[in-house]
Amino acid sequence: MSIGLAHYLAVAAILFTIGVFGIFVNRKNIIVILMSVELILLAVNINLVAFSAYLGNVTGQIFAMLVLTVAAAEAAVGLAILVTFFRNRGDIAVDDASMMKG
Amino acid sequence: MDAKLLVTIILYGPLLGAVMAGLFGRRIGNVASQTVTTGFLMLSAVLSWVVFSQWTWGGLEPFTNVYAPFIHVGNFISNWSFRLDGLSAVMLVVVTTVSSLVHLYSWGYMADDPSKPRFFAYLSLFTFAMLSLISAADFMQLFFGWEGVGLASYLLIGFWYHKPTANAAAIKAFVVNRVGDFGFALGIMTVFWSLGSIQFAEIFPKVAAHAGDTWMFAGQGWRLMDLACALLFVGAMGKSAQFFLHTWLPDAMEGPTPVSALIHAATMVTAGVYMVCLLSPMFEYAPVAKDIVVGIGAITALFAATVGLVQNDIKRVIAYSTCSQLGYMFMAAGVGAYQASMFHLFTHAFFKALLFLGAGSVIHAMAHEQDMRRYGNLAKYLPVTFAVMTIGTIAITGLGIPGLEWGFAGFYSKDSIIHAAYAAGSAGNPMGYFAFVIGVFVAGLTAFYSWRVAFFTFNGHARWTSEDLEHHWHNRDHAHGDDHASHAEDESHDEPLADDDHAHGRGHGPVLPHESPWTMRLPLILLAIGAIAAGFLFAGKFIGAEHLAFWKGAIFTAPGNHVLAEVEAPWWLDQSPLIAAVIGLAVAAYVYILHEGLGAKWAANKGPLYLFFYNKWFFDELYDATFVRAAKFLGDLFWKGGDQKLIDGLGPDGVSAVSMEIGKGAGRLQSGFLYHYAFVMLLGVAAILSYALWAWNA
Amino acid sequence: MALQAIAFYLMAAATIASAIAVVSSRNPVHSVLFLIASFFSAAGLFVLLGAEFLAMLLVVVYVGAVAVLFLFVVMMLDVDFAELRQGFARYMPLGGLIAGGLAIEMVVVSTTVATHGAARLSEAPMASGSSGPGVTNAEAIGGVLYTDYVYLFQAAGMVLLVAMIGAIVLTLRHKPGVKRQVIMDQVLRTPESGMRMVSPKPGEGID
Amino acid sequence: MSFSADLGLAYPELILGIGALVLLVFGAFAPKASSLVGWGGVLVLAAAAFEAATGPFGKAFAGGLISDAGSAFAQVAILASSAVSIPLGQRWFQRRGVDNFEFPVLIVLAALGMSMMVSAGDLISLYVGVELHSLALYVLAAMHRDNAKASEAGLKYFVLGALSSGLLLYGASLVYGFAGSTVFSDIALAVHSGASTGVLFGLVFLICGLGFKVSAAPFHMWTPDVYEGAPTPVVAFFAAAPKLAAMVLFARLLGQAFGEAVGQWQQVLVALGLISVAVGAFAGLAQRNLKRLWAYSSIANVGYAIIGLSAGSAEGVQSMLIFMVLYMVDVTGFFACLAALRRQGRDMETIDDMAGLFKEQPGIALAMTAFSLSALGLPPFSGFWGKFYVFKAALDAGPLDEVAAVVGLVGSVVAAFYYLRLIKVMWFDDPKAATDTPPIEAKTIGIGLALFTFPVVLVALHWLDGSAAQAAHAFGLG
Amino acid sequence: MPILSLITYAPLLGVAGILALRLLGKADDPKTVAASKWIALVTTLATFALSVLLVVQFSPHEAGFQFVEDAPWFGGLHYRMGVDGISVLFVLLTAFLMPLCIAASWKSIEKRVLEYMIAFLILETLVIGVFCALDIVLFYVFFEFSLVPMFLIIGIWGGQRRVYAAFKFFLYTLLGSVLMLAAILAMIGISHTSSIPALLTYHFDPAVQTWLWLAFFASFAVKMPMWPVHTWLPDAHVEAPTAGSVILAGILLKLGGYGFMRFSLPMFPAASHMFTPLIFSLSVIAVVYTSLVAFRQLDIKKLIAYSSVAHMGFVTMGIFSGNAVGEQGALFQMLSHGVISGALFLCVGVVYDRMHTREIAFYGGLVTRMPWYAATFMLFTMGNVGLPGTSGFIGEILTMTGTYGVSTWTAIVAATGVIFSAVYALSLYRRVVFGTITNPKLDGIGDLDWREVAIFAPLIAATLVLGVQPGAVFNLTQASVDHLVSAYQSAIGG
Repeated sequence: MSIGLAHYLAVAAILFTIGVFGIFVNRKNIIVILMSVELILLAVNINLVAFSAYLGNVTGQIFAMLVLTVAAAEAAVGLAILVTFFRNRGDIAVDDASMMKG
Repeated sequence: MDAKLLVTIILYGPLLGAVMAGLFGRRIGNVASQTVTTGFLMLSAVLSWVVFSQWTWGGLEPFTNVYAPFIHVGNFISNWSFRLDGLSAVMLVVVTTVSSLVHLYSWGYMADDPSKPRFFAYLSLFTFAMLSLISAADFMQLFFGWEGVGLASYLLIGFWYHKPTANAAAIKAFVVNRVGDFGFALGIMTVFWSLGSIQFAEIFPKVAAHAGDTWMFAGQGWRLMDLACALLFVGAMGKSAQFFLHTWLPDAMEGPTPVSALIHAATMVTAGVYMVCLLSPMFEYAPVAKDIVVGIGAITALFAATVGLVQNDIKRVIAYSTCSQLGYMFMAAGVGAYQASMFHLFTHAFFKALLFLGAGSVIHAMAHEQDMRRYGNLAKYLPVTFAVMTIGTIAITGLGIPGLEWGFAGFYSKDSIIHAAYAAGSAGNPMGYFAFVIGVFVAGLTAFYSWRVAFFTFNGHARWTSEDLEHHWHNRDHAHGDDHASHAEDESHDEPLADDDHAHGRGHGPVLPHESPWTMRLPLILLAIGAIAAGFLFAGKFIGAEHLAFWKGAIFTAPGNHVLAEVEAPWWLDQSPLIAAVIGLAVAAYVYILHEGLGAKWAANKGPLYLFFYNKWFFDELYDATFVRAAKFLGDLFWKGGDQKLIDGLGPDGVSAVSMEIGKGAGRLQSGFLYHYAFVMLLGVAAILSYALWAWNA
Repeated sequence: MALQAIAFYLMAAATIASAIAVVSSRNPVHSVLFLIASFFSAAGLFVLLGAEFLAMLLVVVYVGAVAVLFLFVVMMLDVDFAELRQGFARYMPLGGLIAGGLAIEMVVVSTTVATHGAARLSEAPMASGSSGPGVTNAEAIGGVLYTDYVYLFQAAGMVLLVAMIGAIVLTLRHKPGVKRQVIMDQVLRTPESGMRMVSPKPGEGID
Repeated sequence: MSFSADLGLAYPELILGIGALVLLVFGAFAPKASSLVGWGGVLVLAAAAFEAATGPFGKAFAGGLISDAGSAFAQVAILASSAVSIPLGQRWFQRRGVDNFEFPVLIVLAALGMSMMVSAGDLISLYVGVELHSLALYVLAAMHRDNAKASEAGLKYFVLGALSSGLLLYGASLVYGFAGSTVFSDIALAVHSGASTGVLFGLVFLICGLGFKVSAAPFHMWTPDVYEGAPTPVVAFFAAAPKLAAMVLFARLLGQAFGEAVGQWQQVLVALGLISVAVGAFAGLAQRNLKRLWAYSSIANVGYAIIGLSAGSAEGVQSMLIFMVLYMVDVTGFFACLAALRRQGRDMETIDDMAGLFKEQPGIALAMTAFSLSALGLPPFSGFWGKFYVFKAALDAGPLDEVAAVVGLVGSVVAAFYYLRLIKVMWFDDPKAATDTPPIEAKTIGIGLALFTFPVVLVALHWLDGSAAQAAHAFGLG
Repeated sequence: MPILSLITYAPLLGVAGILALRLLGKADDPKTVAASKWIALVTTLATFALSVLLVVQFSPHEAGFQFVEDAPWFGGLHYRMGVDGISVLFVLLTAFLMPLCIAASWKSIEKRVLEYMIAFLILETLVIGVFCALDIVLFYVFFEFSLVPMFLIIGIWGGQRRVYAAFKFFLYTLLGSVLMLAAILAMIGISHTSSIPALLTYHFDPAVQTWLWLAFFASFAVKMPMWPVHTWLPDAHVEAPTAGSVILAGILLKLGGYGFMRFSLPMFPAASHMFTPLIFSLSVIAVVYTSLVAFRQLDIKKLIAYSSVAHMGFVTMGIFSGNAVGEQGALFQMLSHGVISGALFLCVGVVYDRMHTREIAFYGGLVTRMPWYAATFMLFTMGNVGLPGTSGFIGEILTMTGTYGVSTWTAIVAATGVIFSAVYALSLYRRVVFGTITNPKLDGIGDLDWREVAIFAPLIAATLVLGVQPGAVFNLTQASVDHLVSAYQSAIGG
């Protein structure tokens, strides 16, 4: 069986789900949540690159490149917020992030 | 003077008097208010007699004088107007005469009452309403007068507003009358929608053509005229205190006695009779309705007479007597003898007003004691009263000489009713015979209770001097200065107490009863004359040979109706009412003069029949147990169960509580935890994706 | 072809396995390391798809910068990792179920569509550029990046600028006790602002 | 099209970008002059708005940027809203000892992002615009960095926002792959020749991602927490303009790229709208905190806007635009009032804090009453007219939307309860203590915007109706 | 001269005046307070004068709308005002009752007087606007916004459970009117016009009519209020200040009846015809049910409130009878109820101001201390009972008669209301006024003062004059009602 687009898409879908799953099952550690976000973006990038390859147009790769850029920026901002949060609370457990509810 | 102007003065004079006394009574003082109202009434009375004599002897033709429009909506047209015809001419004199005499009488009777202007204003207001009732040319003005007299009656019954019993009686009178008006109003609507008008002049010519129509009412087909007349008769039942709707009339005796004489004997209660006679063009085409009228009238006559037999309150006896006599009138109207009905109405006005005012005179003399058991031997102290009351009693019992055709007023009218009933019976209407039998029997009962009143009051021992009574007087004086309400509750409801100062004059212990002042005696004497003479003076006009010329078409008699005509009557027919009356007189004399105390012994036995009669056939209890309690129960049920529990509970309160719960539930979902939120988002995505797969791929 | 398939399966498996390890690992440091592994294998997949430039970018940007940033923060924050090593959410089974369902849906849809839906997509990968054969991947990207996509390229710069400002605003602290040189203050200093006339009352001193 | 012509269409964005850089440099070298930076920011925004309003229409950068009546309309509204929030927020931070020139710069950058969103013509610029403004907002939410609530809000906003970006991106990648292009007009062609399941699948992800940005249920969960935690003026900002930007983006995406698939997305939108209305109405009932309350209120209101959009017609888009603009005024004004209120040095944030406000601050209380009644949808306040347009469009759109309109209206009755409760507390109850003197700029903004909700709106609608209609026709829905 | 706009917005001048006062002086300065009262009184009197002028200029033989003002607004809407024989009556009634309300509040309102006066003046503007509006959206704007001042009046100056009552009032009516809004929007969508005159001649598809009718019904039934959506009314009445009750009963309830006549009947004749049995059933249930409930009340105001519900039953009945008698009766009943129930609430206010309780059991025997009050109260009680000679009678008999022509059953059951009204009204009067004073607190109670006499005098006059000369009203309304009826009858093929 030859490797086709479907294979890449399947990988991306699984990766995406793992990322999402990582966000909502992880109740203890925000850093892991941030990493899950990175996994999601990675999944998207696989999608984009695969499509780009199979469509034979480069737009997908440009898109993926921008996604990479933005993901980096996102990571920076996310970590900065995390640091602020840590400074205020002294902890980064997700369970703690519930001053506001209801 | 032009008759149109006269009737206008007659109609609006009393209103003017009422307004002046009512609005400015406090400003202008008692005497001025009394003078104004009485003056206007006297004027009206005099003018009424002028009009009446013009009508009777002067060849005055019927007319309708329109003053102003009242309601003009489509075909529903009513005007403020004065309709003069035979019926209203008769009623004019009855109403204004009795009313003016009652006004005059009240000068004495109410001499010590603190709110005289109000009283006289009410009386005049009543007179105005009554006049507009009898002069109505359409159903709306009729209804206006109809309810107007009801209002005046309500106000006057409740005149002594501090007496809870009076207030209750006033409301009862109003409400029971409203029950009648309920039918009356429906009757008017039926007439309006079937005949297209509410003007008598337009309706009557159409009746014959529509007599056989079927009319859908309450989901069923009815004969139009029977339906309309029966509904209208319900109104008459209410106003004239006929069986089922009679309960208010005895209670209405809570009002001052002049009121009882004017409203609850002579005028207002006869409005029902008047209405039936007025609508004779319709009733003549409504055989079933007529039978109902006869039946109700006969039952009322019997019922009221039986109850009247055993009552102790003098006014109540006379009230039941009124009820009974009204039954006679309806019997007459029901068999088709409207003329006889009107004639009885006419004579009854005199002798019944006389009896009431006489009773008032006694009550006045006895410091507002109304219980006949506390009377006795008053003939000695109240000679004038005694004389006129005796005349009145003779008149009501219908004593006279059949062969000679001479007698007191009641003799003519009652005999003519019994005649007519028999005639109707012989013409093939079984209700006629029924009415005849009842009529004769009740004549006997009437004689008994009427003479009972006379003997109980004026003959026998003076029962107001005994020891226990002294105690009674003492208590009364003692309590007088205190709070009226508590006082009123101490007393039994047979013993109303006026807010006057009579008792003060008595000091401790009884003072001898005294005859009333001239303002009270004069009306009594005038009415006594009427009670004697009204019969033989007008019998010919009302029911005799001249009746067609007299009524001038105001009363319609169907072609097949010959009840007034002389029929082949057996010899005992003329004698029977008289014999019954004499038997009644004899029994009364035996029980209350020859064997004084026998009546009390019978009463003490409390036999079932006695209790049944004494408790007025338990009607009040029955109504209380059904309507009053049902209304209270339903009211509470609808309020607390319906409105508060069901509607509010399921509606606004329930919904808001549920919404709040949902809101709190939504708040709990909002747990504050990141992973939770992400999970909800994922759920959303999964749901929409699944939906998309399912819906868009299919 | 077989070689390509083997390479694909290897790298795909590595990517997914390390991704699972990222979210399930108890120690954040391990997570970061698995993340790097994941990126590396994904970069391999990119190479397989003929996107060499992006693969390099991924390694450089992610492994070189982002992952290190993560590591740095993990180390910097003084977190008691032992305490963090506690279970997943209560509704993990349900969550897993739904996530699994979602994954299956996504996989099924994208693969079926990719295989049967759009015919041209089921063929072998085309040349990676729009400018025809013989153009390398990097050339193809370079050809459009500064022409058609210059707007987006600049905008991406703005995104980075925001990230920079954000990071500074949120984390930069002026410790009150530390003297800092403020050039602007020095430049704008005037005799008036640098000198203050006081007339102390006896016994009170200055400030 | 030549590069310079392309640039000409991008002037508003250029002004914003360059302006932000200049302000940043100026701020960095003159940290004491942060107020000046603020006014500079206002100036930049105003200039960009002017340029947007007067600039030429067309497409640029291979479809990446579209300048048309729709984008102009939205840009003016967004830039104006951003301009208002600079004075409001900067002084607020200054009073709390956070004196920073970055605030206006971030606002300007966020405005740039939003400006890109509303003029986005392909999926990439859509994504970049969304990310640009989102990142700025994350930072702004956490900017009151010594405040634990604020940083928590920022964190939640960020994590969930990143997740939603992931969804958005995943959808974008699918659409790109199955439609073969990222440009809206090309996608529309692909959809026209038969919308494949894959494309629609991608669309669902896109809708979910954008649903988060407009805080439509069930992607709303972040909203109450972030509103509560974030600094009030920041909330005033991001409850208004970004919502409009996302809604316009929504409209453009659905209209210009997926106009043919209206039958499909209509169902999803109606569902989202109704769930939002229900969640916003019911969950708000139990709230005591006003910021949370208005978060739920905004969820419900976004629901209405989505119902309007779901009509799938130019009238629907027009109604959505009018509704969003009027709602922006409401929400900005309300939070401006809230930002103005302190009692004994403590922020007044709960309903109970508002007790007797009418006696203490009649002007602000009246303004808040106007905003509440407006949000309630009571005529003649602006919110009513928004709903008027929305439901009119929905009722013309077919049975599904008719049901949505009726349910939405009933939902507004439920929501009425909490607005009324606020009014009740302000008007009926007695104050507990005196309020502090409200800062002039917040008070001015609050009362000024209140005057807009009534009576100015009655005149403004004249203009709004026409320009929104023009704008709506640019989005390609018939 | 745009006289309708002038009348509508004239009260706002008073608002401006009071606001100016507020800016110049302190809110609780007695002088400011007194001045604000005078401003309000003068403004309302001036409005009344204007409305009398309007009626004088009104030409009663035209069936169409008069004094029409029309200016384009936005989005195809128009600012369009105008009156016909039906609405001019309500304008007059509103302007008539308002000065009385202001006068009635003269002493009883002690706190926040300025706001109170402003609320009333705004309310007047809105209510008059409702009756004058000829654009359906404009109508809705006025209609809906009138909730707010009333909400504040109940909520701020009300009694113990004022908050509950205010919320119930607001939400209940809001729920009804949002459904109406949906219908209005749908109508505009279908007919592409928002002009009421145009909509009156537009023929909606019968199937559509059903839905539109139901939506309008939801709003007007609540407003009327009809059973079973009436429960907000007793609560609102009990808690509202006296003048608030007067306005509520006197005018705001009429909005429902007005709406039925203006919209439901002429615009959706087929649906109206179809739903007539429903309306009739609800009406007679209202008459019987609420009368019985009224009979058991312990609170004077609640009793009168329930009686209002019963009387409104007659109105709905009359309106949907679809014949001239019924329509005229319904109109008259609304007018008369506006006067009489308003007066009754004022009567309650008189004793409430003195004793601060509305419990029936607290009172009794007032006639001994307050004869004039007793007389006044009696008159209005009788009007409430529907005694001929008072205005209450005309409406009742005409509505019943009109209904009889369509459904005898309905007329029969409704006619029992005549009995029930006597029961509850007279028993109330008896318990409050008759008897002797048993409560020592009542010993010092004083009779009506000149101000109260001045308030009651016009109401008494209106009750009696309308009672004997209802033609004054019918003249105004006849042309419009005939037009309405003939259009309706031809539409339903009757």
